[in-house]
Amino acid sequence: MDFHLSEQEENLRQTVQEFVHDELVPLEREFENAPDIFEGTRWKTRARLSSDPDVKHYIEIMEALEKKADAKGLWYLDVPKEYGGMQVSNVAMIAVTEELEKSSIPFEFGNHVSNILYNCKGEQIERFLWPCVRGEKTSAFGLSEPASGADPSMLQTVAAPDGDDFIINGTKMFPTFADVADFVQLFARLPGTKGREGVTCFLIETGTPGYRVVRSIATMAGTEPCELVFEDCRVHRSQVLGEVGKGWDLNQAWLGARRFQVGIRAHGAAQRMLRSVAELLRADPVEAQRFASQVGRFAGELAALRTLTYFGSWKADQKMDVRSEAANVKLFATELLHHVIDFALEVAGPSAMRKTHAMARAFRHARSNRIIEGPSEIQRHIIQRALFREGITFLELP
Amino acid sequence: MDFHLSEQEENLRQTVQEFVHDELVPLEREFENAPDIFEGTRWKTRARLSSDPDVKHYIEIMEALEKKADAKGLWYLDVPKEYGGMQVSNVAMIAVTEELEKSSIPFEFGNHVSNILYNCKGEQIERFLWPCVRGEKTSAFGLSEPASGADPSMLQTVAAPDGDDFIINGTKMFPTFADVADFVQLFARLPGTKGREGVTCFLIETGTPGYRVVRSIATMAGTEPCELVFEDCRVHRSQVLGEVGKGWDLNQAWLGARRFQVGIRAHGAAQRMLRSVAELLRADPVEAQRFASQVGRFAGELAALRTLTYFGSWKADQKMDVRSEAANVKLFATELLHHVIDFALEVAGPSAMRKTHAMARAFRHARSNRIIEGPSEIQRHIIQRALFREGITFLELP
Amino acid sequence: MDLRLSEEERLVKETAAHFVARELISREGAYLKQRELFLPPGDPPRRELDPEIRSLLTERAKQVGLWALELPEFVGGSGMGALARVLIHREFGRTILPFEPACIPGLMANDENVTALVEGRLSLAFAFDQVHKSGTLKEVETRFRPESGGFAISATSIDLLNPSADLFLLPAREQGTNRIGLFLLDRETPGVSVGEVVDLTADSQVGRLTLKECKVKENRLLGYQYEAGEIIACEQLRLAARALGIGMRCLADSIEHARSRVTFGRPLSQRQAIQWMLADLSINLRTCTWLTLEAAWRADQGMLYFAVAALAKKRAARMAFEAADTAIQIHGGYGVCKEFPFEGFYREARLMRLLYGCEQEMDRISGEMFITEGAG
Amino acid sequence: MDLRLSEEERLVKETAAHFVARELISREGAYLKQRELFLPPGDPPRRELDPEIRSLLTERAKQVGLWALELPEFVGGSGMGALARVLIHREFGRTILPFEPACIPGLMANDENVTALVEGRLSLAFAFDQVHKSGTLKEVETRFRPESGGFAISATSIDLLNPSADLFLLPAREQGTNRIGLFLLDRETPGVSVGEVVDLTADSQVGRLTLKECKVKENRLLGYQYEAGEIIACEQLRLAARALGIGMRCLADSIEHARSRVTFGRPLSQRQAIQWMLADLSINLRTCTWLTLEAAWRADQGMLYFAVAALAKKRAARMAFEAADTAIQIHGGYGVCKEFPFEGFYREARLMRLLYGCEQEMDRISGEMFITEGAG
Repeated sequence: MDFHLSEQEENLRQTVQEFVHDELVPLEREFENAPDIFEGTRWKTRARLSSDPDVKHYIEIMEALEKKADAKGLWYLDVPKEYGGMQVSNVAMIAVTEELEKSSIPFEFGNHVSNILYNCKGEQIERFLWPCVRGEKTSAFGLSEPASGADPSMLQTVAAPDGDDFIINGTKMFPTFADVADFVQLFARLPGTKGREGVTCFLIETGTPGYRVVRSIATMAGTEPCELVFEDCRVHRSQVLGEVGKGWDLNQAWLGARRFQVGIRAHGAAQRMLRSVAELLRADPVEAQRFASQVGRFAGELAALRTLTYFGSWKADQKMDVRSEAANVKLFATELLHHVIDFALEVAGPSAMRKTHAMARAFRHARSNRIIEGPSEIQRHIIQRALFREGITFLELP
Repeated sequence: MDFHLSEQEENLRQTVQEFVHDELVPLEREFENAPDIFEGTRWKTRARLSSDPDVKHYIEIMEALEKKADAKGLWYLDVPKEYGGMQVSNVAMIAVTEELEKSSIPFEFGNHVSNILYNCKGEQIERFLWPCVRGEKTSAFGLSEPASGADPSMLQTVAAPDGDDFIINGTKMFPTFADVADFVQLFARLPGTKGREGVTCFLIETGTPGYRVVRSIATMAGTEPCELVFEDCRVHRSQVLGEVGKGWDLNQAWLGARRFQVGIRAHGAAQRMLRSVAELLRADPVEAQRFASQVGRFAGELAALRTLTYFGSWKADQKMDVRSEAANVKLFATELLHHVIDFALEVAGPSAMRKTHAMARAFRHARSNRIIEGPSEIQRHIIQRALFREGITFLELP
Repeated sequence: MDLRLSEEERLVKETAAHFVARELISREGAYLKQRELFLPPGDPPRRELDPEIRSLLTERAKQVGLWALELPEFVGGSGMGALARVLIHREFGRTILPFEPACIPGLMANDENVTALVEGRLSLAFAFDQVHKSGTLKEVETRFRPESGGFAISATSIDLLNPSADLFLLPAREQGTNRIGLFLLDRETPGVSVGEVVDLTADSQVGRLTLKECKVKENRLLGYQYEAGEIIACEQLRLAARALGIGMRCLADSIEHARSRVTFGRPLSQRQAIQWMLADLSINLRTCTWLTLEAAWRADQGMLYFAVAALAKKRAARMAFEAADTAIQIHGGYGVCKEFPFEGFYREARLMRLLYGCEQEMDRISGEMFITEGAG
Repeated sequence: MDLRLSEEERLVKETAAHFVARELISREGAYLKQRELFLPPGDPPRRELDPEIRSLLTERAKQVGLWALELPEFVGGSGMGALARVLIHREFGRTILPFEPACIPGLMANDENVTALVEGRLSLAFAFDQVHKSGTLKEVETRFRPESGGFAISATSIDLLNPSADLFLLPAREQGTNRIGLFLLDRETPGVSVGEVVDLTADSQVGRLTLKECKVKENRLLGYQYEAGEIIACEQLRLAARALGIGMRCLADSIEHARSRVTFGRPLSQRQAIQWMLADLSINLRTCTWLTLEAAWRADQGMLYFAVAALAKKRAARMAFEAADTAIQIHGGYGVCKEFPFEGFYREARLMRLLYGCEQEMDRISGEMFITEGAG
């Protein structure tokens, strides 16, 4: 048993650590009042919409950071080698994100490509995948509907075959960034099918006749997910991603891969919250005494989350079944972050409820994490299902 | 709206308060190392079995207390007037128990009669009810079975009609005190019936041919519940309590009435634990600071439990439906007591794990409260069922 | 013991319930509706009630006696006791529409501004910032000292909710004696400044109030320690009552949604995970309801009630937060959408938990008392 | 990173698993069986393993190398590293049978009593009572001072687990310097007395150890601060590993019971309330497993590991308690019966939570560190 990162992974981690120290930390003060739109890697598409000169300023900073990261070889980390990427391990990507999250600057290395797009074949590669790898295009993920989320049997959008085409009708709720994306990964079912059966994934460009982004929807998290409508939207069968009728597996694969990253991000956000709390408490020894045991408890829980995340990622690297591990991480991470933020606000008091305060922001953003990409209830369901199927074999050390 | 006790209730409460102050509190030191068998009102039947001279000594003390209580008019409080009792309200009984629980002496006013025995008719009254009222006989409650608890459909003991008799076959698990009781209130079903239908309650004397108490069972709580076996046990139809086939309602009534008392007892036990903690902390100001907020939190939760219990009892006095209120109280009380004890042990440390330490005793005794007479899951089930049936009408003030 | 509402109490409650359903909840749809199809990037702006609708509602509330509840009728108030006010605020808590009866403490009945306040020409803010930590007056640092014909008050920086108010009620500590005084202050008084007004995460604002040797007349000293404590307890009861309303709304809507939403072939209402959440919430609602009512009843009886009011606020605000959290979870993706009321309740309840006493500090104070006195 | 067990690690684990299944779990039925049909009133007496069975098991454990794990092989030990020991103790935690490999710290390898200890002719107790509060040495009050040819040790009253032991290992503080020394003490040393031996709520005993100017030779000072700290960390890892075993057993049996027990027409395994309990427990088990293994691995690597070992113990003991609590709840009335193992695990785990660091105090220490250093 060996918990060390490999030499290659460790080198990468150190490079990122230096990048964070040299490039990000010095910007933290400046970002304290930055507009709330620089999360993730798709910020640019949305930031461009703004006419705010302030936003322009931050766009420039972020673009300069991108160039520096690229120059240090920190771009295309998780892109497969065949597409010119570094194809680093899941564990390495966790280590990278862990380092990045030590700074409050909402900067990520690109270009992340929706992992299921690597299933592109033939002309799809040039049309959809490469532009994403190069960062020229972005995509939205069209799964959930007004009456369906994690349950495939409720999925109602229909793709009716018509010669070489499919004709798509239905409504999608909550795909984020759909209003600014270049295409959508759309899940629809063949007529007359039930459950997972018949669910098929299509790649459909924005502007395709019959496909409309109807509106974006205000949420507490400031993420503005969208409502999409498909009315007799005709797409060619060459736009099917993977195989006809095998779309649900793609959805599962997409979720699985993200959950470890969700875990380590929540870890980072919670760690920063806890450091802010520590900073407040250092200024007030009496309060420090009163809150110390809670700080310590959360620090311990974060250590637990960290080890859980690394372990799951390592298992993913070994191509083991990680559905339950991913669910463990998603659930533990998002619930823990929720509690840490709640605690931070208790320590900081009402003044931290100012809209632009980092804690208030974290408070608004964290809530939806316990719902999107599979709510906590679905995660617990996945975990219990594995328990009753396999018993405690998950504790048999590999 | 008026939260005051009535004058009569208040007088009773004060009498009990004085009794506790004058008679019980002075005995507390002496009871610190008393044997673990003086809980409830049925202690005598079991204590008599002991050859320990120490036990004899405590029996004498307890019997002297009974006489004093009787002399002050504190006996037969909840016995109906027609049986010579005072028939005080549910609220008054809560106030009485609340006062009693302020002392750690495990003394209760008698004689409590299993409330469903007031359904006795004809010669049953002289044979079963009166001796219980007078404290000459005690009864056990025979409901649960090796494979059944709260679910009537799993009840397998059968009472087959045979002329004027019934022939009973089956096994009962966990009736407490059955080994020393004079008769058992036994629940069995008519052949071929399902669910609640056909469940009938019988009164069966110890020693009836075919009825055997097989053994008593060691538990963590030191309560020694019993296993009963019925093999072709023949009982006359005059031993049916209430109506044939209506036994399940009696069971529900029995449970319902007890739950408010369970609530106020847990309140008292938790309050005493918290007072012990306070006593430890008064001797150590640094520790007092560290644990103060938890003490305060629990004190607040106890206040909440208290008001919940009084409210439910008041509703019971108004003959309103209190199934959900009773479930609220049982659940909230037993879970809270569990947490308070856990906290007390954390403060007191390993030395309080000595077997005879009051906290260790409470620790062992409290665990089964979350299971017996309807586990927490059943309570939550009752509560949610009422919610989905009646919505939030429970918050419409009466 | 008689826990039935009296005829009068029932009338008050029903009037409020009727007003809230007919005038407020009916307007929620329009208030919550998103105005533009596509949103600008970033966090959505603070929501505000249309001023015209606000005036209209104010008029109607006055007509049915749901205004200036604390003040006696001779100055245009409704002369309600604490229990009646709890019943009213509980109803107003059930809507996300930001409208509630003006709170003008009874001790202002004789103030020169009372009519203007009742009529809505002036507005009042409680500048009780330093009280929010513990729900007591011990952290008050604002200073006053007697001067000829009045007092001079100074404070460096007070977080002020409702920063657009014209009058400020605030506790201050006398230099030397450390005695608490409760003062009424004009925004126009020289030395008063309100700056840095920004949005809160709840749909309200905060500003910084600074007082530099502000001189007030003698009659602006409205009370001492006890009166300031009463303001705190009244606010705690008001918040507790609002929290009960939030809890009721969230529970009712969640039950409704769970009945109708089907996943994996069964309605949510048949899933124990959902049932349990709601069962636990309902227990919490029950205990908070009775604690709050009991505290208010004690106030009306002239009994000690500060500690129970504090406990009621602490538990009820937490309950409301959990109720909103549960409602969001049960509503899934829609739960965090601004067209639904739950995320708004969630933000409001989070703030409420931090006002007039934070949980741990309130617990600590009552714990210290318990430890010292050995009783609950 | 390679989280697979090495061949050697796997062998150790399988040997222990095999021994526990074949020698211990197979004897549980007889051990738990109630001997009399009707019980005397009062709390059931403490259970003990039959001494003959204990000797038999000791012999067999020695044969397969599961004895004196910490000691080098040349004195009859197994020379295991921390990770291997965790793998072993985890297996022993899975049974309620009170039997586990003797713990003889490596630093006793050169002591004159080591052979007698390994052979079981003498037994050893850790008199670390004052350490249980925080899991650190700061509360140690036992005093020592150098004397000609050795030291004199005094302590007023130390709670001593395993009070029948012949040798005591204990930390003490030097008068004047306050430096910690780690001492080995004979029960027969003049001034040593063990009194008030009583049962604990777990199936073990406690006594009071008093030391009155006990004189020991120089070679009985086995180490200083670091060595005493290592004893604590090793014990924490041992407890954490046992806790993992308890958790695994409780989870496995609960899954099994939930599959077969039918109520209201469906097996418990189909009820979300049950599923959720077990899902939450399994998450907890996973995190505790990896924290414990990582701490042990760090120890073997010569890296800092005290803080992780402390955290692993804190979380794992709590997890084991919750696992036993869950198993009891799922088994219903049988859960608290002494013929089932769960109530025994519940009592043992409750005690474990209080040994070598209570939760809140451990949290406080790590919290203070976090606050001071601003890092995790």
